[in-house]
Amino acid sequence: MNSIPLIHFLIVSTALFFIGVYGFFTRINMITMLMSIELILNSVNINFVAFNKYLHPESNDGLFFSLFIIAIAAAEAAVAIAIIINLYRTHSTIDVEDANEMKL
Amino acid sequence: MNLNLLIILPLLTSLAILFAGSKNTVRMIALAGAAIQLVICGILLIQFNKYSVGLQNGQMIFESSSPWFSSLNINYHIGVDGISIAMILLTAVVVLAGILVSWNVEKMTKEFFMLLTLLSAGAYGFFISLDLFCMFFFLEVAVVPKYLLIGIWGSGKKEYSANKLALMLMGGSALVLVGMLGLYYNSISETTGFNLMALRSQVIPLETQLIFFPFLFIGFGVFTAIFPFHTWVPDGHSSAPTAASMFLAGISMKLGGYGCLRVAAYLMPEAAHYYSAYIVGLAAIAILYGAFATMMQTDLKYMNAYSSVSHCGFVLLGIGMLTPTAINGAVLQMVSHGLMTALFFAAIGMIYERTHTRTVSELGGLLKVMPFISTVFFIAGLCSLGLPGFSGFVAEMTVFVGSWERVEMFYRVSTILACMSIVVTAVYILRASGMSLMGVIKNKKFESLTDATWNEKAAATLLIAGILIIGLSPFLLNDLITPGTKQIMQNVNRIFTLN
Amino acid sequence: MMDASVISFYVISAFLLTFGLMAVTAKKIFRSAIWLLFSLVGIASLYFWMDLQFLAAVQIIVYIGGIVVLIIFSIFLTQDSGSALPRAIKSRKIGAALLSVFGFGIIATLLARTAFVETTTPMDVEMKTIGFKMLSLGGDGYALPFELVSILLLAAMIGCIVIAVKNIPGKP
Amino acid sequence: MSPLILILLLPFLSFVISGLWGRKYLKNLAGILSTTTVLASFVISVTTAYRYFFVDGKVAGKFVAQYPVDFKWLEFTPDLSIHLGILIDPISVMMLLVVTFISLMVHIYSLGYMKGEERYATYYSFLSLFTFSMLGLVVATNIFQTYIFWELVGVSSFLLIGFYYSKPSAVAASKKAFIVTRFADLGFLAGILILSYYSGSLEFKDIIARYTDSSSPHLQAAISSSFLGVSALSWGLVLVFIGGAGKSAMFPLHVWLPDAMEGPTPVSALIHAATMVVAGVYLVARLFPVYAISCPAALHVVAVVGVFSSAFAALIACTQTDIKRVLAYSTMSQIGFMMFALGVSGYGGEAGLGYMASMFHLFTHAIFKALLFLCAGTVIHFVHSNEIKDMGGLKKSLPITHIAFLLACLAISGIPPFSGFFSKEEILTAAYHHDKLIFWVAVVTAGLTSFYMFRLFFSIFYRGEENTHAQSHHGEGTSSMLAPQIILAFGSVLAGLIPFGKFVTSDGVGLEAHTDWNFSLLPIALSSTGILFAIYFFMKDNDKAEVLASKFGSVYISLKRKLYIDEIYEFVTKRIIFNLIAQPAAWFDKNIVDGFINTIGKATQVFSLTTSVWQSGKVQAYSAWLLAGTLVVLIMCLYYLQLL
Repeated sequence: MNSIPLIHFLIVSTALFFIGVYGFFTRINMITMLMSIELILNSVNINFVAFNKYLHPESNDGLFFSLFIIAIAAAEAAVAIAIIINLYRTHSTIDVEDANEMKL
Repeated sequence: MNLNLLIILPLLTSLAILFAGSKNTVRMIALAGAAIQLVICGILLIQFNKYSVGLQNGQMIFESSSPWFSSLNINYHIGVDGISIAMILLTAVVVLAGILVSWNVEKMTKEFFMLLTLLSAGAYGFFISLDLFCMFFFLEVAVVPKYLLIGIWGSGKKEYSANKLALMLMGGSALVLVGMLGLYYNSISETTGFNLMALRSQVIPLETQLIFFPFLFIGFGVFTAIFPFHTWVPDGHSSAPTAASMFLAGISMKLGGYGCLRVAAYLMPEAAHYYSAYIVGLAAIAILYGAFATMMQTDLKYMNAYSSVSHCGFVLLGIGMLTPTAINGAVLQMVSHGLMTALFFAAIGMIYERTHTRTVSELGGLLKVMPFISTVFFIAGLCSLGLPGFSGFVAEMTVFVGSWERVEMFYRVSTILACMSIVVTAVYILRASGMSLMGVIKNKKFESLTDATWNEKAAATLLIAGILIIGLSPFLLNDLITPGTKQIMQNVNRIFTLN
Repeated sequence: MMDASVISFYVISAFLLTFGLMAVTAKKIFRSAIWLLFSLVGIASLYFWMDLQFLAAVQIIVYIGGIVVLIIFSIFLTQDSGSALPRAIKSRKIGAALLSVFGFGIIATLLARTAFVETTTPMDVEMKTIGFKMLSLGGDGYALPFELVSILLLAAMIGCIVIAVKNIPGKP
Repeated sequence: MSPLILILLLPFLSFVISGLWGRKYLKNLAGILSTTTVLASFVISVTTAYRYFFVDGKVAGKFVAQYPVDFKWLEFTPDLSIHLGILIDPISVMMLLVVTFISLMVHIYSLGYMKGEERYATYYSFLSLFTFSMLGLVVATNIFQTYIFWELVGVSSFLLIGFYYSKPSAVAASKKAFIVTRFADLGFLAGILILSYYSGSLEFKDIIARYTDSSSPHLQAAISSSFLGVSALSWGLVLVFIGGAGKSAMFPLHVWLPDAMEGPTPVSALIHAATMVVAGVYLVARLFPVYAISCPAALHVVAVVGVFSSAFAALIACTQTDIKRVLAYSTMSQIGFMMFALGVSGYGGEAGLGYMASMFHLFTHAIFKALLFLCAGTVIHFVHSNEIKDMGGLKKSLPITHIAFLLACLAISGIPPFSGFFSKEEILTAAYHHDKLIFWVAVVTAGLTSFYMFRLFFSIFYRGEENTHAQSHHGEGTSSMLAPQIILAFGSVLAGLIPFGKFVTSDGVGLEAHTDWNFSLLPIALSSTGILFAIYFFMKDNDKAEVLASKFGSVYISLKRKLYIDEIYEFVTKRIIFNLIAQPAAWFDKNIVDGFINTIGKATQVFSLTTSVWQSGKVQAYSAWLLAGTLVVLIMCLYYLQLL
């Protein structure tokens, strides 16, 4: 399995990261923006794990970081969705462009 | 005599106003504060005369200094000489008169009087500072409340005027700051810092002076309405409430003149000499051109504002000439114009309060219905056109005689041009007073108007008394300020001895 | 030397990237969520491929079972699931695409120029090890972050309830 | 402190008291108060004059100046300082007498004339102010003191002309008077600056001493430095003379004087006939040694301007129909006489005859012209009009005024033995010896004088029937109005007999005036002819005058329109100063200067609006910028680390 070099993992995660970034910039709906963020987080997770596995296999720190990131992502998603739903109830929309009351 | 009192008392007064209950209490506190301040200034004058005997020319007295930001060598350094005392007395008189005139302000009375008092604290602080940074600090203190005074209590296009005034004055003080920092970083020893007295005794290299003198002079000049940075004057004055106009023209414009003299010309005499022709030229333009522009104004406040531009030109002319008499004249003119223009604005305010118009052509025959106010207006006008017996004459003549001592053709011509303004001044003063005070009453509504109330009478009397004291016995003021100007001239003479 | 594991790596990678891309470009929000789900499954399989069974399990349970379901619920609550999403302006799309490609290019170049010192030592990914490490207080233990995360989750839970329950002005 | 200061202080006190409290508390007492103070001043002046001329004025047969009061008022430099003081020398004593005497007469006259006026106390306070200022002017020891009081008389004249402030014409006239004289004062001020700069002093005695001593460095400096080819001394003296010309209504600065007749008539008598308008003559006389010894060219200017104004005014006076305007032009003409008398004079001895004559004429003219004005006041009071055509046949109604007016007319016409004869005679003599052209113009002018004066006289008192509707309820006026007229009438007859040359001469040494009857024949004959012409045209109601006027046609009309000088002034001020200077200045300020400042403000605003677009509040835009920025920074770092 070592036939796959580390760099390939990293390329995949980078690609995923920028796919997420692209989604984050182009999406107007907040839920889809949230999805893009999930993709970004996942690409980071892949990095952590890959570095752990290829460069420092003696410890499991990358793995643990991934675990914690997943936990925190869950919390973040929950809070974000609560906010989105609340916003929907007050504004009947979850488009990010419409949520501009803090401006001006 | 502890000079801190001069700053502390207005601050205490404004604090007391803050906690006062009814509007009447507010007024009484403000009045009492200003009156006590005037008394203190009187005591200061007496003490000064007592202690200054036997001192060297223009030495500062009642000096005290305590560190403020010691890492930057900024000290809270205060002291007075004759010139500062004259300016302080002027401030005290104008403040008291201003408070009396605005007795009937009903809109946010508390805040109004508080701002007025704060403003005066800034002015006092400026005049007693001997540390450049300290001076700058108080200069700013004296600017900010004006913005609010005009913006909230003003009339006409007040927001525009308030913005313009605040921005232009801030711009001016930004230039001042650059100049001050220039002096600070070019002072020879580390410990000199912003100390005026220490800076004066060292010779700043000419190249440095030539760079930083314009910053300081134009910066302060904006306050004194140096051409072409005078346009805040008409707009600001015409929109401001009466008391604020009095402050603006009476005190604020003097901050600039005082700064030009005390900081720019005093510390950098070589540069002052180098730029003298430019200053004189600008001042002569301001004097004559301001006077001609005044002729075309139809609003009384605009008229007086433009005439202030013209009159403040004399201050700059005197400073630019760099002869002891001319500088004396500049100081006299500052005091004189402060009193006279405050009186003018007070009279205009009184008229406006009653007739609700300031347009000359709509007024007429006011002498019949309000003889007191009309007489006050008239006296202010006569002082403005330089009638002997009033302070304006003394000041202008001193400037003229002093200016004439510069023999070069350019200075002579400038002096003659400046002299010509006495005719133009007469034209617009008589035109305005002829149209608004004399003649027949044009508006039936005016016939039932009342004359001045006690507070207005008191304010006018106070200012007229000041004008007459200077006008009838100018030697009092002249003797007070001469040591100070001699001290400034010592520095200036340095150039002539070098050459 | 193309053995099955190598091929499967590329297949998995292609799978997750394709579905990731579809997730961010789909025109309908519900489909977008489903493509996301597939992409996350792909990531989980990548973990499996690396022999990290525990992490893969967590990925599936938390992401796929939790977050994506949550997202789908919220879609149901807020949207007509079948309706098309508002479309972004073309110039913004192009800008975002350019920026992403450009960023990818830089990072990829950088990665390509970096010489990583790889080792072949296998990782100890026994459940037992993970469990001990997670709860041990020693130098390489994760008890403290573990507790912190639990507090965070609690706070998030409370926060969600507070935000969601809050009365809207004007409505009872 | 010498008691002489009371001469000044008493009117000043009266001014302050009536001015501040007169209207409310004093009411009619204000008149009594002012009159009393002026009376006191007059008494002191008389005693001073007696003491000076007969007791202690002479040192070694020569009148010398005394300085009983002198104190430093304002120090410019150790050399230049304004001193306020009292100078006692022959001309100042003479002027003290004239001013206090005429002022007293006018004060008394006004008691009746201004009765019932609402601003009675104000009127008296202004009169007192004027008296104070005029006295301060004549006793000035310092050229700046002169200037100070010069301005003060200007303003009191302004206040009194505009006394009826609800009349627009009065307001305009007061404004005009003040501004025209102010313009002239500008010259005076510049002259002071020049003279004082080179002489190094503002004191009259120093200026005169330094400029008349041909070896003094001051004089050398003043002569050697020049501007536009004229020496500084000449500039200074001519500029000072311009100031004097403005106050004394010399051509072309005379335009204010006829209009100034809008003021109450007693005021015209005091200010615009007897005292203030001769201030210019007095000023030249004060500096006379400098003019005569060091700068005859400037003196020649004085002579030319004087004689021209005199003839010019006499011509216009023949055509005016407003009684006070005729008198105003005659005043201007007579002051012209005084001016050119100074102009043709030399310094000291027989050559100084012109100087003595000028002062003498000033003295006699003050008396008879004040009388003329007071009589005119009575007439106006009686018919309530200034126009000659509303008068006529008043001889019966106003017998005393009639006699007084006649005496004054004879005096001004130079008929012996009335006072005007003696003074005018000496003026003509001096002119004859100095410049024949001036002499001939002056003689003709003297003839014209008697013509227009008697034209006035006959038109008022004889011609036609008395206008019955104007039958006034108060007859010839109160005794307070009549008494001054009678006193002044005696003065007009007798003042000429004073041996004036013994007291007032250019160098202080007495001069024996002698009347050469052979020489006098011509002027007397011309004056008599003038009177005869007046009788022919105006004694009886006829249309001879109109016929004559129509013969002259355009000349008559242009004379009647005062040779269009006013129109020229109007053109210069309205068109040139207002439209070509002031208006562009105001426009420039509003649009260019202020526009420039506003443009800076606008530019800042535009700039900030542009940048504020970036502050969109859109989270995606922000993050995009963040990413882009990060990437850029990253590239920069990489480039710096030479990884790229």
